[in-house]
Amino acid sequence: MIRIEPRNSTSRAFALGIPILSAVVSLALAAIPLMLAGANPIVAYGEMIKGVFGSVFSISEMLTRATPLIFTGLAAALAFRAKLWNIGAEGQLYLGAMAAVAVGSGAFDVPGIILIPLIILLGAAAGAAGMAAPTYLKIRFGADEVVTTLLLNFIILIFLQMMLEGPLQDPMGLGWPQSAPVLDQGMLPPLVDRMRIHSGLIIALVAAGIAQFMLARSVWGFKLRAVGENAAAARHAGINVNRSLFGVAIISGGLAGLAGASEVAGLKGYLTADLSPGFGYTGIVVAMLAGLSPVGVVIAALFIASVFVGADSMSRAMGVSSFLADLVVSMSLLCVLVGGFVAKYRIIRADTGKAAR
Amino acid sequence: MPEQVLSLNGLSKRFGSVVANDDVSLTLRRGEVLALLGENGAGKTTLMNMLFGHYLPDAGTIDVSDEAGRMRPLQLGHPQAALAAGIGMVHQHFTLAENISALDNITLGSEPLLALRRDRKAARAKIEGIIEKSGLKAPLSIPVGRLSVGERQRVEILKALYRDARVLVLDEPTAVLTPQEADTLFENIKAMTNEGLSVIFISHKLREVLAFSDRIAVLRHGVKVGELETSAADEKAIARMMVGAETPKVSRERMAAGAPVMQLKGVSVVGRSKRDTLQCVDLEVRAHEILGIAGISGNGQNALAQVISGLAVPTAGAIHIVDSEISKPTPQAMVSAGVGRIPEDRHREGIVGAMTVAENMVIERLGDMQVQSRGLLRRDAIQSNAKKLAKEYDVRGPGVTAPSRLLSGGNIQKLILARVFEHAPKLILANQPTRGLDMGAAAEVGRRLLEARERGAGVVLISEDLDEILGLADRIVVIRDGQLTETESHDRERIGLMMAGEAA
Amino acid sequence: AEKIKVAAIYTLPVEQQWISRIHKALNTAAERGDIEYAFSENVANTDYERVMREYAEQGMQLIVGEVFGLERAARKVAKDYPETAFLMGSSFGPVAPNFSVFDNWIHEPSYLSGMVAGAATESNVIGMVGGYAIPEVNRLMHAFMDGARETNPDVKFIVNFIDSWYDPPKAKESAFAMMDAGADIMYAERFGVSDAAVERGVKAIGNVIDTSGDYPGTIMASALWHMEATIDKAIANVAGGSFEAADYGQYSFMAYGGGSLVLDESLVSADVVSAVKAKETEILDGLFRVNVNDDRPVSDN
Amino acid sequence: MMDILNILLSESFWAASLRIATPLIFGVLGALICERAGVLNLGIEGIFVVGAMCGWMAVWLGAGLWGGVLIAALAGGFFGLLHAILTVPLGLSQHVSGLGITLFATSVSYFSYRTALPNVSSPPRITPFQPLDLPILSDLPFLGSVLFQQTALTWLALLMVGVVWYVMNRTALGVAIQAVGDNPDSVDAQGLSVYALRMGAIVAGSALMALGGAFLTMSAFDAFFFGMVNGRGWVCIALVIFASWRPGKALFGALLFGAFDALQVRLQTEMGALVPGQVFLMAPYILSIIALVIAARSADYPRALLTPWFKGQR
Ligand SMILES: Nc1ncnc2c1ncn2[C@@H]1O[C@H](COP(=O)(O)OP(=O)(O)OP(=O)(O)O)[C@@H](O)[C@H]1O
Ligand SMILES: Nc1ncnc2c1ncn2[C@@H]1O[C@H](COP(=O)(O)OP(=O)(O)OP(=O)(O)O)[C@@H](O)[C@H]1O
Ligand SMILES: [Mg+2]
Ligand SMILES: [Mg+2]
Repeated sequence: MIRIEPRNSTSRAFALGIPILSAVVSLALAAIPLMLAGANPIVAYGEMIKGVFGSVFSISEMLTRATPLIFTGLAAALAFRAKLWNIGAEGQLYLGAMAAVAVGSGAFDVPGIILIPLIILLGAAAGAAGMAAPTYLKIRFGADEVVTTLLLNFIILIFLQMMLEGPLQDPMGLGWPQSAPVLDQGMLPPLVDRMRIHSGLIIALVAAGIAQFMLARSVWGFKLRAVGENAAAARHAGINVNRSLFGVAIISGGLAGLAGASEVAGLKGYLTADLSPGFGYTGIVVAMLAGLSPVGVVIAALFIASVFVGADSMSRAMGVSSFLADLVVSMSLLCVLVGGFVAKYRIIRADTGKAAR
Repeated sequence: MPEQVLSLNGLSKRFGSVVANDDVSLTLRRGEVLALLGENGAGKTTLMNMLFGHYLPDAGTIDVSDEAGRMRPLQLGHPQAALAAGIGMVHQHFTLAENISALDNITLGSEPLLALRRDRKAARAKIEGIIEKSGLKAPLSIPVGRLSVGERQRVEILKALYRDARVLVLDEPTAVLTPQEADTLFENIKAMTNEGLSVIFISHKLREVLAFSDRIAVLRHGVKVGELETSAADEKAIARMMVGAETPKVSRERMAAGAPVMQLKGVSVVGRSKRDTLQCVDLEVRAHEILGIAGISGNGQNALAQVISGLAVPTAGAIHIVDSEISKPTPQAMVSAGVGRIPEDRHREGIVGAMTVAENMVIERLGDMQVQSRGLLRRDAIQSNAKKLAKEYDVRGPGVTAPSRLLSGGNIQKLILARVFEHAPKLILANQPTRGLDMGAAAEVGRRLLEARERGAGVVLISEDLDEILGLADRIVVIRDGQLTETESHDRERIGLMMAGEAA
Repeated sequence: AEKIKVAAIYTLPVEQQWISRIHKALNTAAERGDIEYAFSENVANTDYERVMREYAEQGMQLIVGEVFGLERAARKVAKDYPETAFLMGSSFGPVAPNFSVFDNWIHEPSYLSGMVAGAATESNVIGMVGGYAIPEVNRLMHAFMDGARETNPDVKFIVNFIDSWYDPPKAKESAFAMMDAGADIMYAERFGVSDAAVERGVKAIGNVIDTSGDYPGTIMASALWHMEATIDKAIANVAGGSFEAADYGQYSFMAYGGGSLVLDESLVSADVVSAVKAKETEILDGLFRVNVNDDRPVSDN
Repeated sequence: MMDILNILLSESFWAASLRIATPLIFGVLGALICERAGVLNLGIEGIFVVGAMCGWMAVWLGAGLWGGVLIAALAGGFFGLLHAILTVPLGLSQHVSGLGITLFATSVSYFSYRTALPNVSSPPRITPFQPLDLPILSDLPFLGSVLFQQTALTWLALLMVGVVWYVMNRTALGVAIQAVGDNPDSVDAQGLSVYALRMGAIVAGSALMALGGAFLTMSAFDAFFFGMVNGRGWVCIALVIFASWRPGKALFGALLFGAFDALQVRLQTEMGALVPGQVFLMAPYILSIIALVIAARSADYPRALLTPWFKGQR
């Protein structure tokens, strides 16, 4: 008979060792598909590390990929803290991106000092609106937000296609369903010359810092935590639960919108329907890995981005199918998940027969 | 001397650093009713959970008699083994699935899971037989979620009897029952003991312990501190055994009522069920008085409590607190108007378990300058306030920065008392304030309520424990079907009948 | 000669019709021993630029791909690696010194296949199921429609886009709906359409790839794209050190063997075959130019 | 308006609705079983992919159609077991585990497909399930073409609705599954294993989900494509709430969605020139949300959904 008990105390070495052990185990597991595909795992691991940390370029690439994940991770983490299950960050990301190109690609030809804040604000506002609607339906009609936000992802993606073939289409784009580019002065400044890493990362980090601080130290965060942990008690204590939910919905949607705005105005320059390879969904994973802590989101996003970029680059160096990258990411995700469990609980074999006599 | 049916031998169990049971031994005889007493957290439930196989003891063994009366060791840690050995347990908290019928709850686990058909007829016949013998009536076909607490309690017992229990464990079975319901329950159980059923029951109500048990065992801090025949016991002796000291008797002095602090005029609430409905109710509470609301659960107490707490908006009528009308009742508005509220379900509505004791102490007053400035929490002030209150109200536990869910029930209640009484409310709503509390903790609540009354507050005390109302209230109002009837009488029998709707 | 190191970067899996043609041409070259071929498929747009740079850093001599989603960024990468030759599917022009472009310019055979369809329809309704309304698709659809109108001025078209590259069941349902609305010839831009045609016993026209083997008796004609001409030309240029920025689009024209029409003569009447052949000659001789129209096609009402 | 009426009255529209609904029926039933037992299974989208890939691959390798169905179910059950281990005894976040399973199952399928078939330019095809052309029944006026020209897998889906209903409402196992999703303690106190019930339900539910995927490659189409599941799994997660966790309503919800989708293509065909095509593509999702808003009040969640349960802890 197996029983699970919380660990009473965890030593520092143990707490540090577990994540490392999880990473090692996930790498060991990755050897299986590698060998199936006929590659030498040891060489592959070397290539993987080189792919993330081998050069300034690779580090910059990793950070570039982590940037939207920090935003969507925060979006999920904050909403989930209030038990508002926002599965719609993917759609909200696109709403933010649409708003960013709608204002940024020539509608207002103003200096960057005005245009950049405008893009960021409207991007966030559009994302916020995308989460406000399902939250309203939840509060007013009791419509489950998991479903509405999930379905909205599809609706928004189709809507995006419609916009890109209609009002948002670039007249100079030779008919491609893509938006006009964001004006040069509207682009978020790059952080390193000739690299893709851009100041969206700074915004993301600042957002994480603010979220961490507000959650722990502000009345707003207090209410949010109370609503999430026990809405009935929060309501009884005089906290306006609906207002709290609505507030966090706006912020969560806004962060997801920022992810889209930052991808468009920081990286791509214009909008296509394949802007995000599922950043919204990965954000949920990031948030949960982080234990819904904003600072944890940064770490988890860096982790996921490193594994992906590393495995992706390794698949090329080793000449195995590039689907390997997602496979390695998913395996490390599951390993880290189990690792987190091992850190908190221990599994004991309780031999009941012996206890009986 | 009747034969033994059960013996617990040297059972120990620890949870982390908490020693919940330390070398506890206990025997039970055929046809006997054993009362297991102890303060909150003394380890009563833990002991029974080991008996039933929910918990695996760290040390010790259990022997149960088989059909033939021979004692055999029980396989530990397996509810199936306990059930098979004829042990039935009614848990402190209901273990019923609310989305299936009572019949399904009762038969759950007794039928082969992979069978393609169920013999519901036979099951129903067997249950009806048990109902007839035991008098424990409950509707069998509708989902349990729609049953009243009393009915659920009876379904719990039926579950155990259906499995042919020879030893029945009842963990605080009457905590949620009215006196009449409790009496009926015990009479039914008594009748069954005559046919050989043995019973261990846990209760904080000494009245029923003295009236219905044959023998008493007392736990303190996980250790068995005493065992005595009920015939040789009295309240004082038991209390001393449980607490290790005398408990002060709560005494109440006569006092002239003052000006009204709350008036409900023609208040109606339309709810989904009876418990959420009020029909054009008038009620006045004055300073220096405790108003007791007696009634069988589910007769509108919930609606009344919700109105006073600001959680329900009446469909008609007016609410006055002191002199001003509350036009838009919200919890916030009520707190600001000087209403202190002790909710019925302290775990569900009273505290946010994951947040710290200190945070829970300020949760109703997030707007205060002592709590926040410019939207940021003043953490030092919050903490020192909590430390002060914890000391003053004797909130014991792992400290004010620990999550409040780690506190015991009694201490959670003290936390809520501290939060409420600290701000000298003019009106106090106390909804089932001592439910599930041990004598010491319950006495403390009573003392605080009387203190507030003395200070000049008005108190609305909603309780299903008639003894509590009789002990504390200046005036008594009976609630039935969402309507209130005031009574001059302080007579148990008479009020009980009014609650049942059989006398005016 | 030394093998040339070629890498391809695709945004979709290599089974996608369009990409499969490039993949096939590169595989052929690799089998011939001309090149060493590596590829990454299903590369998200966000990652595309990184992959380009990685291959360039690895010392690939020729990088092939499609940059419809990242025209600007791709040109920036090319500028950073002037020693590497880039041959990219693109709607825009080449950039000196090393960024060349191509596209699937098979509007000519599409026109011819349209002639077959126009002549074959009895209900005068032709159904067209597309993935996304992008210029590459629209262009071929318009050429097809022009061809059909030439042989049958009364023909009407119904057009649906399913907004997905890969959902054959959905494409199939779309095709069924069109047949319910009277279409008796299907233009099979997506997988799934021909399957619907087979089930209902109507005829279909193929596009880009030749699927007549999979649907015998159903595919009347297909407009095929052959990337070999383009790829081989680029490889030769790289090998000869003469690769420069150019528009390789013309190598998809019929004149270069980049596009062709296949007919199932058992399904097409002889006079139609000869009309098509005549038109084909006209095109090859430069006497007839198929119109290019990149707008989203819409149903006739 | 006439057009819509004509469409609604046509046999082929209803046949299409049922066809489109079939994978959803499997998926919703699978999700229903998992959630009835108290566990959300967001692995559904990936399990669809696995079912589609394995079923097809098995047939391609010569297993026979029903062999393929069995293998798809086993593969789905395997990933279900993984989810079950992570979420039941280990009690890990059902959201993350589910999304992790989706990512894992999808990438395993894609990676192994590509590793097995490195050099295909056109995906290999199998001979899929054919419509059950039953002699007399198929010639019945309306029902004939709607019902009796479907493939065996559609029939299996309809049969499963009945089976799941029967098991849930008429057997001890079903009652226990409902109970464990409402209050695990109720099951534990009666001597049943919460772990076994929940894990069993997840494995069985996942096996059903995989059949939804298998339908795509073995009946709706005859080859496997990357990305062909295209969000169908997620739609099931939505539909199960719409269905209030009841098999009958699940069938209704899936059919409703299928009908919206079938109507959508037809309307796009008829009126595509007037409105952007995307308006129609959006319709099924928008109508689902509207339906949900209307049905929301009556939805009663399995109370223990998302809450892990540990033996011997409170
Ligand atoms: N599963 C558990 N995990 C951790 N601590 C536990 C657990 N169960 C009980 N305890 C602790 O063991 C001690 C004894 O608890 P127990 O529930 O047995 O008390 P009790 O006598 O039944 O109290 P009450 O009268 O309040 O029901 C308490 O300190 C309690 O907090
Ligand atoms: N195994 C059985 N044998 C005989 N009668 C049964 C059995 N199971 C249920 N019944 C009876 O059938 C009727 C309907 O059953 P049940 O309540 O399970 O379904 P329902 O709630 O009406 O359906 P659903 O849950 O699908 O909405 C009830 O009267 C119930 O007592
Ligand atoms: Mg207890
Ligand atoms: Mg039912």
